[in-house]
Amino acid sequence: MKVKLLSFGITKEMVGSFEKNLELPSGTTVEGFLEILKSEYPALKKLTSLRIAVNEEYAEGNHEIMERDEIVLVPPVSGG
Amino acid sequence: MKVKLLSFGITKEMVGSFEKNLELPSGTTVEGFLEILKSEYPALKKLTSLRIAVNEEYAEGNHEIMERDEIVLVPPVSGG
Amino acid sequence: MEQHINIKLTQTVLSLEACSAFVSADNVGGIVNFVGTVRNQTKGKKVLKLDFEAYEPMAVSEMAKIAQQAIEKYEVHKMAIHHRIGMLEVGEIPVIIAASSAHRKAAFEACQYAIDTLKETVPIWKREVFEDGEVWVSATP
Amino acid sequence: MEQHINIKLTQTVLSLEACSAFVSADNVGGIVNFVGTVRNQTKGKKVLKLDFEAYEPMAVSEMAKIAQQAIEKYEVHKMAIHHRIGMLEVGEIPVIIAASSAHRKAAFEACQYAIDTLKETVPIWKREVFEDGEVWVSATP
Repeated sequence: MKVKLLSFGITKEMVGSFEKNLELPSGTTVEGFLEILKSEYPALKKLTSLRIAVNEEYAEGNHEIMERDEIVLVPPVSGG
Repeated sequence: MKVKLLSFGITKEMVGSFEKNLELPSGTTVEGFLEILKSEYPALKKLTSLRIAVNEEYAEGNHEIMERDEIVLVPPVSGG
Repeated sequence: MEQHINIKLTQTVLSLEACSAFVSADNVGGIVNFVGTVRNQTKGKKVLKLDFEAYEPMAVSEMAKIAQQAIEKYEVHKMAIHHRIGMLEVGEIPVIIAASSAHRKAAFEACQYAIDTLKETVPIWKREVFEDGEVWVSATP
Repeated sequence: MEQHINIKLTQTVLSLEACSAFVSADNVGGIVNFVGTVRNQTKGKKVLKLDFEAYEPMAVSEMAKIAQQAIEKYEVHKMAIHHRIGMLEVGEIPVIIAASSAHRKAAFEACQYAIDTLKETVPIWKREVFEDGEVWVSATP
């Protein structure tokens, strides 16, 4: 299935671009996706924390990713 | 000795005027002054609290009042 | 010498921008402002206006003491305390307190300390004006 | 229906008067404003600028959640949360939070809750620009 990945802050540098279109096995969970991503971009392992948002909401590890989801990498936030 | 008494807030109504010139026995303390005042103006006894300021500073009961002091009646404050 | 406190007692409208600008500085990361406003009711009773009077020289010196104490007590850079007197309508602003600090917690604490202490020690009195009369606030039990 | 929350994410200068005016109302007695400012140093190192970026739609919805939660958690009447993005100089204002309530304690608590939570959950990131380079804040240990 096709998904869109957006990377903000330091993760944009770690994965190489702001926006990527990815092909994932159907049934991939957020946790599974993070494993795939960290093996492809080991720099991500250096982060203090890394959360995933799916369609503008934070998603738990067992959340199942669906076709055409917008997945966002959320490294440690620092607003304010 | 002569002193000036200023009365703010509700105490102005209780003692009848904003400013009074009083004659006090020398050596009168703040505590003694309050007794004299409360016997002359019993309405003052109804206050939740009554502090005395002498020359723009709060004064303790044992503080001795001096000739030409400016004495101020401070009923419960309610700024802000 | 740079002034770290700014105290004002006035008959005219207070300015939030002025208070916040006074405490702002390149070495601060946060500013906390408390703005008191005249509420339209007290204990369920409709308030029309509040009339504030002050023992002015002492009110100014007590506000300055509070600002100085807040700076010493917390890690605060600057404090402003402005108070208005006279007759105020519902929604108008009797008091503004501003505190700035490198880290925000100190500014929150200093601002709360200042308004709490102001209400206990500064010789300012307010009369609530109701439809059917007037009352000096907190004067009698 | 009257709006009780006001959220803004913008490239342009924030207005303290606008935030404070939004939360003002006849039934409130106090307004607490938190104003974040860009500090000239971090851990002793001179900061030139801060560059903020946001995942905009989610940042707005997370700020709205915080404002709504603060209203439910404390006895607060209205909340405004405004955040700026883009390149900010020392002394400029990245964030303003305003809370109003009948009694001041709730407004202080809600304002602190909102800025603490914003710094944990809202997808906004800042880069510190130093004389000798740039760093994404808190990204790596």
